[in-house]
Amino acid sequence: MVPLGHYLILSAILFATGTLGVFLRRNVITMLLSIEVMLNAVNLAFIAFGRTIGSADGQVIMFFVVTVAAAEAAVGLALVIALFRHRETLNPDTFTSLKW
Amino acid sequence: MLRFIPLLPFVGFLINWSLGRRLSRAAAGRVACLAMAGAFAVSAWSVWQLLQLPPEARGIRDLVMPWVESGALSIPLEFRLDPLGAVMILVVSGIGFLIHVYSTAYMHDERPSEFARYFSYLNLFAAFMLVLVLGANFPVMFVGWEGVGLCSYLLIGFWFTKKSASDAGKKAFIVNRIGDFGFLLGMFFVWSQFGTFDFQGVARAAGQLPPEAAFGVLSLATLLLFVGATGKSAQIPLYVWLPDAMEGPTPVSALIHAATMVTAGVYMIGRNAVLFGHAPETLGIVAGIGVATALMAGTIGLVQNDIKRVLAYSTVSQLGLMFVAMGVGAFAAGIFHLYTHAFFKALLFLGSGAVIHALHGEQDIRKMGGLRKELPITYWTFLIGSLAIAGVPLLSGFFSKDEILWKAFSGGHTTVWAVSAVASLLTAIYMFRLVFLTFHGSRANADANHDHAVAPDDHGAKAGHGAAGGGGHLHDAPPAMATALILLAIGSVLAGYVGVPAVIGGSNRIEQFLEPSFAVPGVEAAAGHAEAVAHDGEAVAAHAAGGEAAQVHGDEGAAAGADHGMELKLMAFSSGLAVAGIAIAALFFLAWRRVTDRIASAFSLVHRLLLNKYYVDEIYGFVIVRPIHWISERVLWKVVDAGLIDGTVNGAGASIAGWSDVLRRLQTGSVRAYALSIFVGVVVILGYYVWR
Amino acid sequence: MATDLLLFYLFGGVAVLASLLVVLRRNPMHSVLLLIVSFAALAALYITLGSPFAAVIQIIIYAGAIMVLFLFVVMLLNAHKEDEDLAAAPKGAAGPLRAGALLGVVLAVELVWALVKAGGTRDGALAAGASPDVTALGDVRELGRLLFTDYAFAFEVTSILIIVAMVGAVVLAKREI
Amino acid sequence: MIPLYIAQLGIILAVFGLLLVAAAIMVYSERKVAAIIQQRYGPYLVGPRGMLQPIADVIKLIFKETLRPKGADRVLFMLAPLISATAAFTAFAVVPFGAETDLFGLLEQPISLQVADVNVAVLVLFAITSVSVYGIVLAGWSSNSKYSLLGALRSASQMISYELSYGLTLASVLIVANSLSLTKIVNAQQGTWFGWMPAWFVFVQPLGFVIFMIAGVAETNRAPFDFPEAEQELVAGYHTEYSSTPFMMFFLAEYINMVTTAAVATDLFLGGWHGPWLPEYLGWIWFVAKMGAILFFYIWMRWTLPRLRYDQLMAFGWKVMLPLAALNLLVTAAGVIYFGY
Repeated sequence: MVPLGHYLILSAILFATGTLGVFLRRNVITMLLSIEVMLNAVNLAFIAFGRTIGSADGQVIMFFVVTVAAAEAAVGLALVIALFRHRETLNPDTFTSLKW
Repeated sequence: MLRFIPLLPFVGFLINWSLGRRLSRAAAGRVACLAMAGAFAVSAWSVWQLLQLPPEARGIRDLVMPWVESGALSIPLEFRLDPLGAVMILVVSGIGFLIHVYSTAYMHDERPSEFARYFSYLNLFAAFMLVLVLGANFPVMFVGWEGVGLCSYLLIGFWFTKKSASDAGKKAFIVNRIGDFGFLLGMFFVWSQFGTFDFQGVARAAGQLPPEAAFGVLSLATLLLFVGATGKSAQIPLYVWLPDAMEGPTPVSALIHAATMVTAGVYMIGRNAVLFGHAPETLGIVAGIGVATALMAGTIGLVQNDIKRVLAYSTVSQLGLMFVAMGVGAFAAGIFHLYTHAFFKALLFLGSGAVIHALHGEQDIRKMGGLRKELPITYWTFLIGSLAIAGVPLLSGFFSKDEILWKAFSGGHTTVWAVSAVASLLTAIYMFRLVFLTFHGSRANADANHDHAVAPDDHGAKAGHGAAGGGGHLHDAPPAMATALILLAIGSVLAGYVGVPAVIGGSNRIEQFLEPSFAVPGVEAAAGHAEAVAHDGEAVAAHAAGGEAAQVHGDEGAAAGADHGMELKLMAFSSGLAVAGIAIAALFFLAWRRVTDRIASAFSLVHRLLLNKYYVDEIYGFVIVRPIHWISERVLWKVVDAGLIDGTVNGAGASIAGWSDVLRRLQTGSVRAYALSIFVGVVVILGYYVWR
Repeated sequence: MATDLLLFYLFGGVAVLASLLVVLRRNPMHSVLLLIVSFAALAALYITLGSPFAAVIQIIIYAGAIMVLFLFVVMLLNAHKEDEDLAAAPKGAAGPLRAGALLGVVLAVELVWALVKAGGTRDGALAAGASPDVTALGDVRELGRLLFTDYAFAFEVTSILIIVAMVGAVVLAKREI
Repeated sequence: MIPLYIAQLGIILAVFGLLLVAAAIMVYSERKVAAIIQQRYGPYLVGPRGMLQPIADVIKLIFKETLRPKGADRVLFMLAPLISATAAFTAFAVVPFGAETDLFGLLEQPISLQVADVNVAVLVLFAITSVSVYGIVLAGWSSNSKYSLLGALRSASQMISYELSYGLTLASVLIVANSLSLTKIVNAQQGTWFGWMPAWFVFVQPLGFVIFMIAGVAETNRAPFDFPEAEQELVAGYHTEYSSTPFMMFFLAEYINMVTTAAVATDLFLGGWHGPWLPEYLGWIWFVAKMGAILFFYIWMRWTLPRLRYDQLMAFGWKVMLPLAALNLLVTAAGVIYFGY
């Protein structure tokens, strides 16, 4: 079977990719996508661990992560829509006013 | 039951204070008088209860509630009635009631709201005074102590629109505060020494100790307490406020600054008789101060021209005499004098009040004279009062004052005795100077009086009355005043007969009545006496063992007959003094007015010195007030307040603002910046664990 | 075995590539689709890890629901390529950009290094200690049992979270409630 | 003796071919039924009774020109139909359509008539249906046209909304069958109750069956839920811009989805290939029969019911179907616990 390390390194790379996305992109939606990437990296790590120690907990946690991700996506996208309505743009650097 | 004695006046205060402005004059006055009458009734009833008890066990306690309970410290809100307290509450509530009645007439020219305010203060004062005398321990007494101080401030400054009045109020308050400071320190000192605040407890604890030969803790404690007493009772050096207190309405002067409050100091010493008894040093000081005050005030009183000021100084000197009594350990005599003095001094003040009322605010005796015919009631009552205070035989003042003199003499304080005698001579002189200048002779420039009268003060009715008054017929005291005057006159004649000395067939009942209050509670007096004698034959120490014990000693001595004649001689002598004083006054102020003036101008230096009250106020002003002003302005205000405090506060604000300016930079609303900060944290933490 | 490793490298490679493209593409629509691809790859990996349930969940929820949501928004806002509103980007936003990118790389390096450090010992131990009976992991009953016993509380909390998120989303996105 | 993997391969190919055929038949029958309902002849020229009409259509479509609108996203535009078709075919992979058989001893060990017997088959099915939405959405978006976009949006939201009740009914069936594998579910419906009543889940889950059917219609974008391609409103919805082969793929996908849905419904509720009188190895006839019935029902519905309004559709999905499905699930769970299946 594939050693755990492989999966972990893969997940690390994915995670880093996600962070890159968060910082490089000038589009809120893409930033959210990058966050999803990071979450998936974590999921992978969890499941790999679960597999290695032969317990299902990893999957359960992954399940929770997915649920949270769903919630996060819903709210995040709602925010995006609301912001877009006001500013006609998706560039996060234009949403810098702390009070409306 | 006791709790109702102070409670009733307090209720009256609450009523008049809360809805007074809606009450009519009559209603407000009735409320106040009823409250006092109730208080008096309850007091009388309680005293009656007290008298039912056997002399040794005379004491009624009323524990209202535990007040302060913390560790070893336990201060119950408790009232206790014992013989001493009995005398006091009777005086306070009784005379207080009469003065209330008097006031209803005297203050009649006030606006209803003012009227109600006046009576609310008066009731409040009565309440606090009763708390003071009934309090079973120092803190409760202190509450009353401070309360009466407050009320006197409020009442002196009652006509606060008049600058002099408000100033006098402040002066009284501040001076009293100084005294109270001493009193507080004394209280704490007592606590630290005996671990209790209860008077009886303190007395018991002190009873165990031997009387101090040299100056020690007890002396210090008692001395501090005495400082408080000087503040309240206007003794050197803190007497200066009392004469100015005459700015208040006359009934107030009568009640607070003659009959009751100013005697609080005396009462306090009597209350702690045992304690003071064990501190002969302090007693000496007390006697000294008392006699000095008596003499000084007497001399000043001799030349003052304001009728009320004269009375004020006479009050001071009488208080001085009381302190003399306390000082020589004749506590009973002191209280006795307090009791009689309350009657005739109140009477005199009220009389002067009647005169002022009749003359529409005129207070300068040089502008009076020949009022004998216009104001018969006032004249006669005033005359009785003067005779009583002068110590003319068979009137109350005679017995009490003579008692004090005799005690001083028999106690071996000859100098004290001598000076006191002079003081009482002076008393007779200035009192009758007052009488003669006010009521005899002819009315000096009567029309001059009311432009003068209208000018100085703008209080309520003067103007209106002044017009009616003119120089024409003056009407005598209205019924309410008259009744008060007459009742008090009767009182000042008869009050003395509770204490007729044994020499002239009386059995000094009041002294025997008061006896238990000055002995160590529980411990039988004679024992204390014996032990004291055992200590040493020295008289002060003998008194120290508890005044009453000494008293008994004295009486035994009298019974032995050795100084029996001596006492009679002295009695004759002092009555002679009184008569002499009256005679002198008659000579100088009835017969040879010109001679008097010439003498005055001849000794103009002395005269001016006396007229300006030895410049004490000026000295105080220079020595104390001015420096305080200077420091307050230059240091406290300019440097500490404006510089330090404001600087700190503003600095704090400014620094916060500045820092926020800096920190605000961090709050860039940019999501990415925040994410960046988070990731920095992640990387750093992770890095730490990797490199570790 | 070889096939295992092969599959791993295949799907792993796809996942990484797709994710990188997700980050690098300028067109959000493409990003979304590429992300789905990477999800699919991950799902495949899950299957190789003997967790078919996880894989299916991955597809159903992530690909089937969340990503559709994203697509939806992208289409709704008709999100243009971001080059167009680059002009609108205020100055000074570049700082975080570069620093963040740098940090991302640093993070990756750190993680990998940490793994390498630990790898020698732990991995062997884990591999040894592992008794990988795939069926047990794949058993959905087991998962359900865990979910409703050990993780019951977390489960309930998540359900509440979902409701809150739903309400919040509606409130935020609706023009007037 | 034919080795196993060959048999598997054979099955795969067979399934593929059969699906194509089924699609063709569906097209023909739909036209015919429609004609009958509308009292006309329908196709009758090509072949006997116009039976070869579908083939003619296919040929025609293939030879048409492939258009791609200006400004369309090249890759996605081409990708979309593939996704749809693939998803459609894949979905059927996990659907068993017959009992295990060794083809009269041709195989050394019996195989089940099914491409892949996954133990989470139902979930896989669900996953694939949920993916199949992408085909439509991408088609709509990539072809850079209002109508397409609107159609795509509609289908996306519609599918997501009805997937919920779809999934919930699936779940309730799973509970009853106590398994995730379709084969096991089907086998759980073997035999009869009280000796005369076939042990189909439709009798246990009537409500579930109804909901499943409706949701299925919505999932397959059939009338009366055919909003993505509502002719009267958006010319042809998401595939307005498509022509020739790509269009054909969508066309195919739609019919195959119908077939798949029908098959799944059969497996879940109508006892799959189990039925009286016929021997085990002829079970697939029962299967086809039941499937045919459902499909006919679909067509029938399409040509009789008018299209709803869009908001009605959504309201119905969220405010009626979902609560009912949830209720059904709860009741089922309670019942299972109570009767202890």
